[in-house]
Parts: sequence; C-alpha cells; structure tokens
Amino acid sequence: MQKFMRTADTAVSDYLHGLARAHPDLIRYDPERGIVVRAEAGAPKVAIVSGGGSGCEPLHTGFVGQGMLDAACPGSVFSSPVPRQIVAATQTVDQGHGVLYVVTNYGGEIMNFGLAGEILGREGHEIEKVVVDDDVALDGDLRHLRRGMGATVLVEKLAGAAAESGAPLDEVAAVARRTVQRSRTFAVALGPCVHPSTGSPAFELPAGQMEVGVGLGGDRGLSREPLPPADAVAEALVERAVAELSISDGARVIVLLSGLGGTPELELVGLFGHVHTALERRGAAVERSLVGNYVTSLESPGAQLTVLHTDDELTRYWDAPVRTRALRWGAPA
Amino acid sequence: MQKFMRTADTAVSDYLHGLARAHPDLIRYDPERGIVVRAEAGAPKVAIVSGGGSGCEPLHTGFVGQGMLDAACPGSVFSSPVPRQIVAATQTVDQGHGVLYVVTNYGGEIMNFGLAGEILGREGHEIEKVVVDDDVALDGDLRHLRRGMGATVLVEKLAGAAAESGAPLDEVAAVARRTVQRSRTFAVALGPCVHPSTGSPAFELPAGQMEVGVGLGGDRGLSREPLPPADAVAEALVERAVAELSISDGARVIVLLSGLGGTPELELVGLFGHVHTALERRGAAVERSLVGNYVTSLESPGAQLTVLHTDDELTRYWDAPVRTRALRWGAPA
Amino acid sequence: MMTLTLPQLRAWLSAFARDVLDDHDRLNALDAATGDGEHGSNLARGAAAIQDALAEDRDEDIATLLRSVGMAIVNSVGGASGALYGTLFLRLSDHGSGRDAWSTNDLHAAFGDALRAMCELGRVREGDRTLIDALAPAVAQLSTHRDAPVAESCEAAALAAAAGAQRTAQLKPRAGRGAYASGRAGGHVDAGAASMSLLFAALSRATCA
Amino acid sequence: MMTLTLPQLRAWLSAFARDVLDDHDRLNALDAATGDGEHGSNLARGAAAIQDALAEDRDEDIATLLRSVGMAIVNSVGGASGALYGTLFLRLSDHGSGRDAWSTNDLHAAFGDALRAMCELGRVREGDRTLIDALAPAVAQLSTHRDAPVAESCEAAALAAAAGAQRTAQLKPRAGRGAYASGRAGGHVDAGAASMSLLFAALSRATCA
Ligand SMILES: Nc1ncnc2c1ncn2[C@@H]1O[C@H](COP(=O)(O)OP(=O)(O)O)[C@@H](O)[C@H]1O
Ligand SMILES: Nc1ncnc2c1ncn2[C@@H]1O[C@H](COP(=O)(O)OP(=O)(O)O)[C@@H](O)[C@H]1O
Ligand SMILES: [Mg+2]
Ligand SMILES: [Mg+2]
Ligand SMILES: [Mg+2]
Ligand SMILES: [Mg+2]
Repeated sequence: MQKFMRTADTAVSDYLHGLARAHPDLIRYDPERGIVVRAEAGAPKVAIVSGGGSGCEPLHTGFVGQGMLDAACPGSVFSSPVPRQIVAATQTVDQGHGVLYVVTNYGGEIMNFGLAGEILGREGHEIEKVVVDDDVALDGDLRHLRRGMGATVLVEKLAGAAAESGAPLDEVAAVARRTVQRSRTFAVALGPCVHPSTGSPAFELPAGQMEVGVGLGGDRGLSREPLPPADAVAEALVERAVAELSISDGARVIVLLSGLGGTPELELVGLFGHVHTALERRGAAVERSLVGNYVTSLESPGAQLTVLHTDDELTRYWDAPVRTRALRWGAPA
Repeated sequence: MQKFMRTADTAVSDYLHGLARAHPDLIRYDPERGIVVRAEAGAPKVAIVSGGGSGCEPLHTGFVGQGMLDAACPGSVFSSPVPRQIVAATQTVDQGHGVLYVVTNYGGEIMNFGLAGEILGREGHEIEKVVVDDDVALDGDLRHLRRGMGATVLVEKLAGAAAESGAPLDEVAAVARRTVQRSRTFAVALGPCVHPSTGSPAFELPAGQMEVGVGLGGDRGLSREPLPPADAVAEALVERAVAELSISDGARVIVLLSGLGGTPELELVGLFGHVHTALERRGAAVERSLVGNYVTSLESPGAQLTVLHTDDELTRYWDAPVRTRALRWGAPA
Repeated sequence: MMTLTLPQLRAWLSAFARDVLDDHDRLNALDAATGDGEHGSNLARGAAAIQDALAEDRDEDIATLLRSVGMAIVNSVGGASGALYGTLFLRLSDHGSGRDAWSTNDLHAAFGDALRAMCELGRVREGDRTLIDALAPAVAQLSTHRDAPVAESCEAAALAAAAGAQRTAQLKPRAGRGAYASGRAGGHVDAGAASMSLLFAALSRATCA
Repeated sequence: MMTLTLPQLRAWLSAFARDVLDDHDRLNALDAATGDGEHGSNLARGAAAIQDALAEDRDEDIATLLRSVGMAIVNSVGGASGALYGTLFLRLSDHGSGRDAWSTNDLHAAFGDALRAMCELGRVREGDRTLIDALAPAVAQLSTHRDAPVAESCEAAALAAAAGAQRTAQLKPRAGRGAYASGRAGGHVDAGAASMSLLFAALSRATCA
C-alpha cells in the first residue's frame, strides 16, 4: 500500500500526535481520551464540539481553535467516534454556557453522539445538536440519508463565530440550523481512496469515467458517467447544488469548493473558475469563497461543491476572526 | 485522463482565472501578459518576483500578496516561464527600489530569468537574483544541478518580509541567500504524477516501492527502495536534510514538510510527527513548522522535508505578517 | 441443555470474538461492496475489547459480564455497528442481574428487548438490509422455541440468522452507508447481517457443548 | 544549390514546424524517459509560433524573419529548450541583416555563433547529452564543407546531427532534467538532440528542393 504510515492501527493516533506537534499554539491532543481541544479556552462562551470518522482531514481536527471548534472527536478511519470520546470532550470544554454538537448525518455519528448526549444530559450538561445533511445526491425515499458534507465546515465556522460573539446556546444552534437549511452540496469523484486497513481501492472506476453524487469515505455515487470537460463538471455541480436553494438574480452566496484529497490545486482552482462562471450565469453573487482541501476522503481525486445562500448575519459570522490549522483569517498570529 | 480540465492547453490559464476569482482581494491575473501580481502594491519597497513551471501549486502564484511575492510568472506545466512574462512582471512591480528574482535551479528557470534580466538591465531596472538549490539528492559531480524545492517557499517568505520591513535590495538579497545556504531539502515519492499533455504517468512504481530523492515535475529519484514504515521514512528524510547543516544540541530549526500533492493530510501530518521526533533526537529545537501542500507535483503522492537552520533574524522575518492564498498569519482580514 | 450457563456465555463471547477476527477480511469486503469497507476492522476492535473484558471478568453474574462487554464495544468499535452491537449487549445485560444462567425464555426476553432498542437507535425496520435482518428472525425463533432447551432454540435461532443474512443479498438497502449506492448494491450480503449471524452461530455452538 | 535562398529558408522553417508537430508524442516520450516528458509539447508551442511568424513575415531579409522566429520561440516555448532554440534563431538572425541568401560559409558562421552562445547559456559542452550533441557535429560538417554547395553541406550536417543524436543514447547526462536520474538513464536518445536532428533534416530537404 502506497501510504506513509506505521500500521493501519496507528495511522490516526500518529496523525493526532503530529497535529499537536505542528500546532502547539492552537490545540492539545489527549491520547488517553482520544480528543483534540483548543490550547486556550478563551472567554466563557457556548462550546462547539464535533467529530467523525478520520480520513476526512482537515475535518474536524483541523478546525479546532479560536472562532470554530472547542473540541473534536476523531474516530477511526471512516468510523464515527465512540461515546467515551464525546463525553470526555464535552466535560472538558463545557464552561457552563452549554454545548453545541455538530453532527454529520451518518448512522455512526448520529448514534454515538446520541448515546453520549443521553449520558451527559443526566449529568446536567446542556446540549443542543445540529444535524448536517447538505448532500443533495440522495433524494426521494433516501432523502433521510443525506450525508453531512462540505456544509459541516460552514456550520462549524458560523456557529463558532456566533459562540465567540457571546450568543447563548439557542441562538448559536439557530445559526447552525439556518446554515444547514441554506446550504447544499454535490460531489463527484474521479477515482477511489484506499482504506489503510484493507489496502484496496474502495471501488474500481474505469479511466474516463466519473462517479457522480459520491459521499465521503469512498462511498460510491448514484451513477457513473463519462468524465466531461471541467466546465461541464462545474455546470453539473452548480446545477445540483443550487436546485433547492432560492438562487435568483442577486442572491448572495458563500461557496466552498473542496477537493476530496487527491485532486491537485491546479485542477481544483481551475474548476472553481468554471463554478464561479456558472453561478454568475444564474445571477448569484459570489460573496465569499473557499477553495482547497477542506473535507476530504483520504487520497480520492474529486471535488465537492457547497453553496450557502447567505445573508447579512451569516456573512458577518463568516468574516469574523478564525484561527485554526485549516482556516485562518482576521485574527493576529 | 482522470483530471478536471477542459484541455491540456487551457489548464494553466483556467487555474489562473480561477485563482483571480477566488482571491480578488489579494491578486490580479493579467491574461494578456500571463502574470499574477498583488492586488495592492502597498508602500514603496523592494519588489520580489518569482516564477516557474506550473503544476507545483501553490508555488509561486499562491504566494503572491502582502509579505511575500509581488508578482509570479507561471509557465506551462513543468516548463519555466518565458522572458516576456518576467519582463512584464518586473516592469509592473518595480517601484524604483529594485527587484529580487527568486529563481529555482532548473535549466529553464535559470536561462529564462537570465534572458529577462539581460533585457531589463539595459532598461535601467536594478535586479538581484537568488538561485535556490536546496535539494540534497544530487551530489558529487551533479551537485551543480541541485534543484530548487521547498526552500523556495522559505526564501519567498523571508525575503518578502525583509522587503516589507523596508530593507534595501542588497539586504533583501542577503536574507534570501542566507536562507538558501541554511536550508536543505530531501524528497520521496510513492507514485508518479500524470502530465496533462501526455496523460501518462511520469514513471512506473511497483506497489510497496518508494522513489527516493525525487524532484518536482515527475523527475525520477536517485534510487528505488522498499517503502518502510513512516517513522523510518521520516528518519531517512531528516538524515539527508540535516547532513549538511550544523545541527547540534539546541540548533534552532524551521521545518517545512510539504506533500507532493496526492498525499492525504492524515498521512502527511502523521509523518510530520515522526520527523519532529527524529529532529529532536538530534538535539534540534523545532522553532516553527509548516505542514501541508506547499510545493507540489500535481497529484504525486509523496513528501519533501525542508529544514532551515534559523537564527533570530530569520525567525523574526518568518513571524512577520503574511497574507497570501497559501500562507496567512499575523495580518488581519 | 435447558439453560445457558455463565461458562457457556463466556465460551459464546470468546468464540464470537475469535470468529470475527478470523472473518475480518470477509466482513470488510462485504462492507466494501456497498459501504466504506471497514466493518471487519471495526468489529475486530470490538473482538479485542471482548477478549479484554473476559480476561478481567470476576464471574459475578451475567449482567456484570455483559455490561462490561457492551461498554467495551460501545467505546471501541465506533461507527454504526459499535453503537448497535454495544446497545445489544447492554440491553442483554439488563436481564442478567444476579443471574448465572438463562433459559430460552430469558434469552428471548433479552434479545427481544435488544432488537427493539436497536431498531429505535438505528431508525430501521426489518427489511432495510441491515444487521436487523439477521437478528429479527433469530429472535422470532427464540419466541417459537420459548419453552425448548437452549441448545435447540439457539440452533434454530442460528439457522434463522444465517438465512436472514443470506436474504439481505436480495434486499434494497434503506439504511447505513449501503443505501447510498442503493440502485447498484444488489447481490451482496449485508456486512452487519453477516457478523450478526456469526454471533448466533457462536451461541449455538456454545450451548451445544 | 550554392546558396540557401529566402524561400528555401521559409520552406525549412515550415517543414521543421510540421515535423515537430508530427513527432511531438515521440519527443514527449523521449523526454519522459529521463526528464519531465514535455519537450514535444513545449516545442509544439514553438512550432505554432514559427507558423505565425511565417504568416506575418513581409519577406524583408533573413534577419527579420529569423529574428521574429527567435523571439516567438523564446516567448512561447519556455523551459530550457525555449531559451536555447530561441537563442539559436536569434544568433542566426544576427548574420542575416540585409541578406536574402546564405552560402555554406555564412551558414557555418551563423550556426557556429549560435552553438557558442547556447553552450554558454546552458553551461554545457558537447558530451553532456543535450541538443548540443546533435548541433555540434552538424556545425563541424558545415565547417568541413565550408566551400561546398549548401545542398551538399546541409546533407552532411543533417547526417551528422542524426548520428550525434543517436550517440546521446550512450552518454551519461550531465545537464538538464535528464541528469537527475543519471544512474538510471541509459539507452534513450536525448529529447532535445532528437528535435535538433529534425531541424537539420528539414534544412537538408529544403536545400535539396
Ligand atoms: N441505521 C442502522 N441501523 C441498523 N443497522 C445499521 C445502520 N447503519 C448501519 N447498520 C449496520 O452496520 C453495518 C455497517 O457497520 P460498520 O461498517 O461497522 O459501520 P459504518 O456503517 O458506520 O461504516 C451495516 O452493514 C449494517 O448492517
Ligand atoms: N542546460 C542545458 N543545456 C543544453 N541543453 C539543455 C539544457 N537543459 C536541457 N537541455 C535540452 O533541452 C531538452 C529538454 O527540453 P524541454 O523538455 O523542452 O525543457 P525542460 O528540460 O525545461 O523540461 C533536453 O533533452 C536537452 O537536450
Ligand atoms: Mg464507517
Ligand atoms: Mg520542463
Ligand atoms: Mg462501514
Ligand atoms: Mg522537459
């Protein structure tokens, strides 16, 4: 297997040790409890906790820091964290103003955050949950299975900013829910990833084909189509991502185009240009954007487009200072 | 070919258009002249210009902005820019305080910056050149061919900070040269990249093998070895990178561990943990670090380690504010 | 045998752990056919946790053993299956307080309770192509054989679980990662149903011995 | 023919451009054997630039045509080969001012000048496994045939360039990207030497016609 690792079993903890050594100013890794927390708690406020299967870095560990997450609970590769981690994270970061869980809509995440929340509710922690299910690939009788994808980053950023501004738990949760409601994501993959435990590609994709409507973790898509030129890919991504948003002339949007891990910057940024054009053709005003590897699937080549129909409040929270490994603006040092 | 692009011929210009749309606050792309310049020139100072073959993003275009480059000249994929671009960039950003060219030691870059410098010298521009050749893979009678690798980022950052501080051209050039002298890089690849024009992998690498001592652009390495566990890879990288630096107890280092484009964050950050350990074992104090995709080779899986033996002045310039697509700290917004 | 004794219970858990470790590649491959390909690796962590729990158990009662197994699974496996298998053992443990043996009737009550809790937690029903499709028919057999010796009822439950797992190959997934590729899933047995049938096969062997 | 006329010069450049476009995959493949695999793609941009320059040329003199070809190559090809081929044509153009024909002696002076400038720019010598290894023997033949008709001298130069290119397969690279994989390079003709031998082959055909 062509991977930098010692063993499949140590890949996640080696990543977390490396992360702590790369960012001693931002985070602490607690290997006993398997959680990553902010190095400095800052002023008392609502705490934001998230977590999920590893292999999607920088999600969520790379978003711990000022203005975003207070703690992240990384699971094994593509497996949700366990309740013990979530409990430990909550106990560590709850400053008495309540805790918001940002939970992606995967069975494992839902159930494990659910179990943790039950345990902690009895201990007197005040907990709100927001479920992120921005993936438009699933519809009809599968709609309840829509996965949490790129919007997770937006929710963590905007809820994080709301919390940092001193808003109470219900308001922070409302910002998070509004972000989910106003965001949609669509993703395509040009190849599989390789799970470190198995060493084999998650699926086979013939050259010249594209897997359409994929999720994370090597999930297959809805269909397989010939890979068209990048401007047509962009058109398809935009078409699907905005279909359920009220995008008409002058609609303000925040755009996240995330690579799935293996797509080079040259291609991803080029694709963004076409996405931008396709959005403008629909009358949307791209108010802010983020292009890079933000929610990934190990080394998968591919991209996901998230569009958030923003408004004054959300854009203000977007612009608020953030200081994490993967997002950093407005905050000194 | 599994790539997001329209055609091989438009890949670079599509990237540049996308870049300009993603960062209107930071940069301008001039498609006529094929250059990327800072959106706002800022106070008069020495200008820093670099450029090189595309496919190594974010190098150099992603480093244009406050505290780093004033202009970048992107060539075709893995081909140096042409003199016309370099001339245009120089004419655009020279504020009368002189211009520093950061030139990686590849034949194409050396010759084309050389030709441009000759033309411009006659026009009265004051130009200094620093040649970056930090790659330790080549030695003996090939030593003159040492390639410019990760240290290019350090040179652009530190010279950029020196220029921003108001230092005159000779001092800025001296900082750049000192950075080159005190930096070394060693790289390994776990697979090839695919050139968009040819669609075929730059080389074949059997599973379980690692190409040792590679450069950029799909250059083969010096040798091919069985891929060992990540801690052993880290040990080999550190061993080669520090061999020519005077690293003894308490030596202060700045470390750049860059992925080659296709290595996932999970692996790269994990590898960094082992690099950190290997450096500390040698008595080095890791004062600052940067881990991510900074100098790449399209979708190559692999990593390069750059170690800079720093001192007070260089660390101070490292910490100075920077605001570019790929590096961002200390500067608001 | 009329009852499942504490030593048999230990034998059951130990055999299940070994079978999961032995079959871990096959479970990964089944999961890979529609999901993310790590059900085997996930449960392997659970198997190791079961072995630890067995080593540390002081032979108090069924509840204590099953409770520590459940907690160990919940906190080591992760994913959907960790929460579900953990819940299974935790619910079973609720029926074992102060007990050192179970009749088929006890087994039926305990597994029935677990089945209901798991369906609720996973928001699924029988037929959604999950581990429930192996568990539910097994519980039904325990009900039918409520008054039979455990060896007999557990053999019937194991056969039913295996058949239920087999049938998942014909089902359209409606929960879990398998559902994502729904249109293109057909033909493979659900990974969680396969591991669930290992659980009942081990139970049957343990009660025969 | 005793001289190379302006129409022949145009025919030469046009044929070279076409040959490069036809052979562009082979040149990429040769470059890929040791370098970054885009010598053909690089020169293809140069070929297009040559065609544009030819289309725009007003038939003034040799210098004007070759100068615009040289500038077009320098500013479109990029890489080592763009600077080197551009320098070649720019140096040739220095010898064509006010001229509409060249003798072999003129050709020798012009190519000899170009050879020196290119070695200096690339910091290479004959034997380093570069395009110089096709150019230098061709220049040597022009020198030997200094007083011969251009058709004869250019045929000799083309044969020497081709042979020189062939010999690069046995050389150890000491410049350009080929040198990086030095120990493992053997057996392949240098890409730049291959394109340089196309240049002289086209020259020979143009002077025969
Ligand atoms: N919501 C659910 N309800 C019941 N069973 C489920 C659910 N989601 C997944 N499963 C079961 O779990 C199995 C997959 O487990 P595993 O791969 O360990 O976790 P994950 O699905 O999180 O990757 C599936 O084959 C299925 O039997
Ligand atoms: N320093 C040099 N001097 C002379 N010729 C060189 C030099 N470097 C490269 N070449 C020639 O250029 C050819 C490669 O050209 P090309 O692939 O277009 O550029 P690059 O090497 O920049 O990728 C080599 O095969 C060699 O003949
Ligand atoms: Mg999983
Ligand atoms: Mg090149
Ligand atoms: Mg799974
Ligand atoms: Mg080349």
